[in-house]
Amino acid sequence: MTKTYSKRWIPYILIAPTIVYYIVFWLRPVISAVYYSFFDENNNVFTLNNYITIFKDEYFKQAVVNTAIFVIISVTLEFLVALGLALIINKKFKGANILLSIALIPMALPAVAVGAMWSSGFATYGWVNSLLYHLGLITADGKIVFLAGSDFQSLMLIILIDAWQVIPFMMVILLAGLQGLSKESIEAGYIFGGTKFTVLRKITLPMLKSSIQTALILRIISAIQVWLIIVMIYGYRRIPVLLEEVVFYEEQLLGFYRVALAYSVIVAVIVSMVSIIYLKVSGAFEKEEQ
Amino acid sequence: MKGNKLLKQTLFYLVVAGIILVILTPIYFLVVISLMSDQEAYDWPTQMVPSFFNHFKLEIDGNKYLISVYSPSKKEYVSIIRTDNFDELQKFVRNKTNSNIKKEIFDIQVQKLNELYNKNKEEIEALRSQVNTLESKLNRVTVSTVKLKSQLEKAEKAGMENLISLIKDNIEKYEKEKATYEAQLKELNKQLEEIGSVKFSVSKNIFYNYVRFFQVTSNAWPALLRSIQVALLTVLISLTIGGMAGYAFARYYFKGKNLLKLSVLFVRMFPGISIAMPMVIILINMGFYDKPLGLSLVYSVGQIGMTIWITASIFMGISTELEEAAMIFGTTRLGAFFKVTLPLALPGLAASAMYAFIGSWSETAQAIVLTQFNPTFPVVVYQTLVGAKGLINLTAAGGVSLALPAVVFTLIIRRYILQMWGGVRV
Amino acid sequence: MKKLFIVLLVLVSLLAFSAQPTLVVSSRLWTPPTEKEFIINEIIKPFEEMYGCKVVFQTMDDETMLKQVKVQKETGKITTDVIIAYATKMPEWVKNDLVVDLTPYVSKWTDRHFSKGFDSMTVFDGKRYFLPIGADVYLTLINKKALQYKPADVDINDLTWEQLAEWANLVAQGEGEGKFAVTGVPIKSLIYQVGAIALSYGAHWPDLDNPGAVAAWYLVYKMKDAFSPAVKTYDDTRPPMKREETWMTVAHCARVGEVYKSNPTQFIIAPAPKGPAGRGSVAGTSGLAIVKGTKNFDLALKFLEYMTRPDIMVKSHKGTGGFIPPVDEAIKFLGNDEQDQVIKNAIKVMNEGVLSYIAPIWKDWGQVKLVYDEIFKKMILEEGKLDIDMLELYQLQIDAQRK
Amino acid sequence: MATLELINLSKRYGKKVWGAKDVNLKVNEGEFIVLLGPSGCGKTTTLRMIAGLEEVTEGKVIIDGKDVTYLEPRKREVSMVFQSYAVWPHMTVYDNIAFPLKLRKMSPDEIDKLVKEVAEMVKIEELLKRFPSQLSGGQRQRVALARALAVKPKIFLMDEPLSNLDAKLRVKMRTELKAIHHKTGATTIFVTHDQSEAMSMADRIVIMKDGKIEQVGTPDDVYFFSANVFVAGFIGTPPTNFFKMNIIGENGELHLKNEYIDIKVNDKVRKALEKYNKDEIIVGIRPENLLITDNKDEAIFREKILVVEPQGSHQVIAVELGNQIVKIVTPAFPKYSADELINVTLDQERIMLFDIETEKRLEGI
Repeated sequence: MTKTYSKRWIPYILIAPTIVYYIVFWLRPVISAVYYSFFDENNNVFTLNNYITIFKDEYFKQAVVNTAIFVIISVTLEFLVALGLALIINKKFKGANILLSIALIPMALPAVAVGAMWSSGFATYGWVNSLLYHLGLITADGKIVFLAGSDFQSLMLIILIDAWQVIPFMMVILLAGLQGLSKESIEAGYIFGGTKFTVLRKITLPMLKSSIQTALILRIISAIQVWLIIVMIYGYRRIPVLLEEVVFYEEQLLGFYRVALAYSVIVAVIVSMVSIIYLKVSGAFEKEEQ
Repeated sequence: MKGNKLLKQTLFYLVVAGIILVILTPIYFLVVISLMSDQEAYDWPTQMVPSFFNHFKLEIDGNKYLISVYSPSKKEYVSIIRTDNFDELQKFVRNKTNSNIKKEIFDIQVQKLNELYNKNKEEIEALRSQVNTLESKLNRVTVSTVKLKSQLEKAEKAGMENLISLIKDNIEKYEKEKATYEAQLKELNKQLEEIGSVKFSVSKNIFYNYVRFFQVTSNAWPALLRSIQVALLTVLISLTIGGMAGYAFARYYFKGKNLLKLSVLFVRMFPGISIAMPMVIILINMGFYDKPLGLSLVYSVGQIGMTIWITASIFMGISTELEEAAMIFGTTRLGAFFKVTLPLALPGLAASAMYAFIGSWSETAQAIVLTQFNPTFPVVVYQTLVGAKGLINLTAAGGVSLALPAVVFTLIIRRYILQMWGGVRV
Repeated sequence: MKKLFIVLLVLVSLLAFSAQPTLVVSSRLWTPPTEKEFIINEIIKPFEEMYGCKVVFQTMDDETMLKQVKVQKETGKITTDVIIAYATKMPEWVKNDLVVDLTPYVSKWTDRHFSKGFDSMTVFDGKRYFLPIGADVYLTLINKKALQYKPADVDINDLTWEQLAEWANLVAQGEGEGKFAVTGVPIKSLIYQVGAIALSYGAHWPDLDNPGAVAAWYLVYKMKDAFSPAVKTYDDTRPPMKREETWMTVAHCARVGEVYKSNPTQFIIAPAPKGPAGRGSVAGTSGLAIVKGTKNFDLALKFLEYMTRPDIMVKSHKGTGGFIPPVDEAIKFLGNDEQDQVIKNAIKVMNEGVLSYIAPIWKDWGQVKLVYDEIFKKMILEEGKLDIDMLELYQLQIDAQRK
Repeated sequence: MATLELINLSKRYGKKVWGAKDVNLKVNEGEFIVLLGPSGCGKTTTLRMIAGLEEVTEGKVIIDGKDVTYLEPRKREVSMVFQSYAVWPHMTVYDNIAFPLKLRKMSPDEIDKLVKEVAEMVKIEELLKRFPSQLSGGQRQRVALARALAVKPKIFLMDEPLSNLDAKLRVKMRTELKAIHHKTGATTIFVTHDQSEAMSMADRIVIMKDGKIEQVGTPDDVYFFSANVFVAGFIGTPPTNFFKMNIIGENGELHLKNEYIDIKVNDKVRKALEKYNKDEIIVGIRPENLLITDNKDEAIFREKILVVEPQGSHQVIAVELGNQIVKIVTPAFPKYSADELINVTLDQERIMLFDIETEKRLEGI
């Protein structure tokens, strides 16, 4: 036995760069962020004040509530529309490819462009009202004041705007899943007497489960961290959400950088908890163990 | 039965058309606005198509020229500047309407206007003074009407019946008066326009905003090249590192596989904004701060995870036997990968690369913190746009310029996007 | 696809880097592209030619600038030489020991005197760290369309707050919707807009528990229907004014100036309105400073000297927005041109006005701003009820921010 | 051409699962060996260990007297035809065949000659310029074969190469493969789960089950002298009929007997049973060794026909004994039909007896 020809180490060699990379460029900054979130900005002593500041802040509660509303409504809405779109595009019809191409465009738009688009659109004298006017749906005096609604309405508007951009992303994942399904098993559903709806509910969706899980978990994580679009349209603190508050503490107020770090830790904890609960409930863990 | 099917199909296509409209309308308007002049962009209602010509009206007012431009939205001429200096007028009109009035054209018009003005000088002056009186009368009546209206509201609230009818009568009287004045004013203005002004059209430079955007955005071209550099480096880093791990995922079983798989999610759980500052320190210590490489190192953190998922799914789609065959027939394991698996995975990998490319292409938030003298294109665009708050057309042009490459790339990889996500599992 | 990559790679590798003695200037002033273009081409170019150097002029917001320099200091690699920061951020710069004390150098310059009014912001413990540039006050901007509702006895150049409020209400009544703009988005300039009123009524701004402040809020309350319905989402009064969504505003002279200059035949510009105590306005300034640890100190000092020369100051301020040159000698260089309207009106406010500045006594000015934003949102927009007791409670929040 | 020796070759997955256990095999030069067994029996694992694609847990692989157990696949001088053919889709047929040769640093002329030669041998000369996606399954299979032939390997490995072809083509390819083997004389290890394939091609068949070799032998050996119940049951269609029977001595005669069947054994069987000292035994009778007779006395059982399956050349008759189906193969004529009562006897020369406990075949029979 001169030489041991073993390949058990190969996968570890292959994943080592990733792990090293994560440690250097992710874990290190995260640890330092977590570490400093427990220290006072001025005299560097251990303190819980950064966290106490947040929990005492009345906007914190609002931010949690708003974020929860945002996540629940937007994820549900986006999922349903994305699924619908994916089912439509998955049907072979003339122009399905064109529809896919078009549906992908919003995904590629940078935040700057999206902000310009909607803030010029939803201004009272913006293009949305202009379009409605040209179509004869409103009169010159009947302009809709989109941005003047109550906080809840504003949140709904944000959800719609956000959905416009995010749906394609979810749709792509679902569509990819749908195209990977075997046609026979769905056809079998029809053969054995299923209606369109029951086949969808009892056969297509369960088979699509892992794609749905992927789409939802990615979306939930990013939905909890929504902020830019809100700030671009409503500014800070009109519709407080978790990450908007982080950025607010970090960028808008002086000397609150470590509070912002503490806030980030809280956000990270919330995101992790939600993800773990989601993964548990959806059964992703069990599948892993098989 | 046949009719039913036709109806269903029509309905289906209507839904599809509706979806397309919803997606495209905002983008359409963004593009339209980017092609509009400052004057057009702030007019209400926003026109459905940008204009290709500007119609100007030139008048003499005092010793100065008063130039107006036709507003398709208002359906009337809107004055824009009063000056006696042609250079100033030319520059102003160019910035305002995206039309460049040439000296020769202007001179010809001025000559015409002078002739006209000299001929009708007294009449014009008389008309102007009439307009002035009328305007002040109108102003008085308007103010009174509005005041009465608010009194009426109060009276109605208080239920003073006798006052209500009195006020109503007055309002009616004033409104009649107002209507007459307005009609007269319109008539006078029309006469004034006929005898005291010349009109001419100049073509509009439809892409002026784009030209101007690149003019005022300092270092737009170097920034553009730098952005490409950053994006390519990101692709390189995330594809080599993530691709290796993706290959391990697809081909091997190893301890901690599931954990690593979920790490993609973990990386996303901590808000990226908050680690930007510690990251700056790390990069400075490594000597990568404000360098394209530094930026791509940061972008890769987010991209590697995605690349792992996507490449794993691509590699899973390539049969192991192909690789084994190559090994049997004389290549090493590495050779088999490079000669067989890699060429086969190339389309999918290219798509995944494009994905990473797009991701780093449009990123702004981190780039602002992580660069100083060597900003990326999105950063210079962003900086210009922050300053251009009151110039929505310029903003739109910047947004479109930034979005265009990303959109084009997305459409290029469209074919592969589905393949990329095909085997991705949480 | 391979070919595409190769082409891109070649393009990237063609990127050339030039090495020249350069001065790096980061500025929060002159961010609009047109202004930046003007400063670079008309002001900085002559300087570069004069001293045979290169100046990198970057614009960014105050926070980013501060963050960048802090990081530079922390890592010992100072790359920014000169900064132009806003008054409210100056204490932070000084506190973190990021800027150089310029007193010994400035005292030798005899041809210019910086406006005394800004010393409270730019001088710390008798040491001058910042040279004021681009000062600001508040001005009134009216779209000519509003003229039809103007009460007969009103002189726009001598407007009182009462008149403006009445006028704005008439416009709202006549048009069926409010046409007055303030920045309703939090942390923007509402506190200064209300401050202008409060100062006109003799308030001790930004406190809320004095008669002047109450009078100011009462005026704002009376105007509650005059504000544009979308006022809550304005982070800047420029877009609604240009869009003619609103017709009237009292705002920062640079913003107002920009809109005015976009169409001088359509807008009227005037000093901020008066009140019983006079023409109130919050004033502020930006300031030039040299970053501590710069390798190009001499060149940086030359740059500061150049930028604050009265003639250059007037030239740069005339060519850009509507800021005021805060050197006493500047007035000599101002012409009678119609284009000088904005600066003239601003100087009028600065000279005659009841001015106040943001004193460096606040832990966090943003929090104070937020109090105003909240009062405006709650009392004026939502409940439409002025509650003086509540003002006193809000005062507690303001006091909490005092150092 | 080379010899191959496997010594105690074992493969373990995880802690307990054995992919192959103590496989010992000696393959002579030019031999055509078929590894046969149900799926999961370890035949492919063994093949992959020979190829070097699977890490060996214990034991040795020796090719031509040289221990190659820890050698990389490319250094073993073997070639392989895969179940999915593994024809590289991004290369033309020509390149597919030439690629391994290029790796062996042959001159282009030599390569060209070789490619043409093997292409002719497997009849794909006219397909050389095509890409695999333009080929049918059978054509791809030939390409894979040509590729494997071209390198002139010491040992030729085939992993169920015919299983993805349709039935008719499979039979045709069998003959061709055999012919090619005859021509080249290459030592070949062929994995399959199809026993007719194994029987028709193999010089020797290695029957495996659960990672272990059950029997090694020529087709006739494994058919007529199956080493144990598993082999006897696995080889042959329809499968061998097994009966659990008691050994009973009656009137000086020895009977194998159960509820339905009564066999009066002949001398040969009696001799074999002498050394066997248990009461019960497993009797295996291949369907063709059960004979239908008119003589009631000869019959070992008498039963109604359940089903008749005509096969053209012969017919398969099924009867039900208790809940066991017993199959009988008889010539095409005379014709039988269901429900007909038949007397069945057997050819005792071909009876197989297995130990009730070890399931091993009793010696001497």
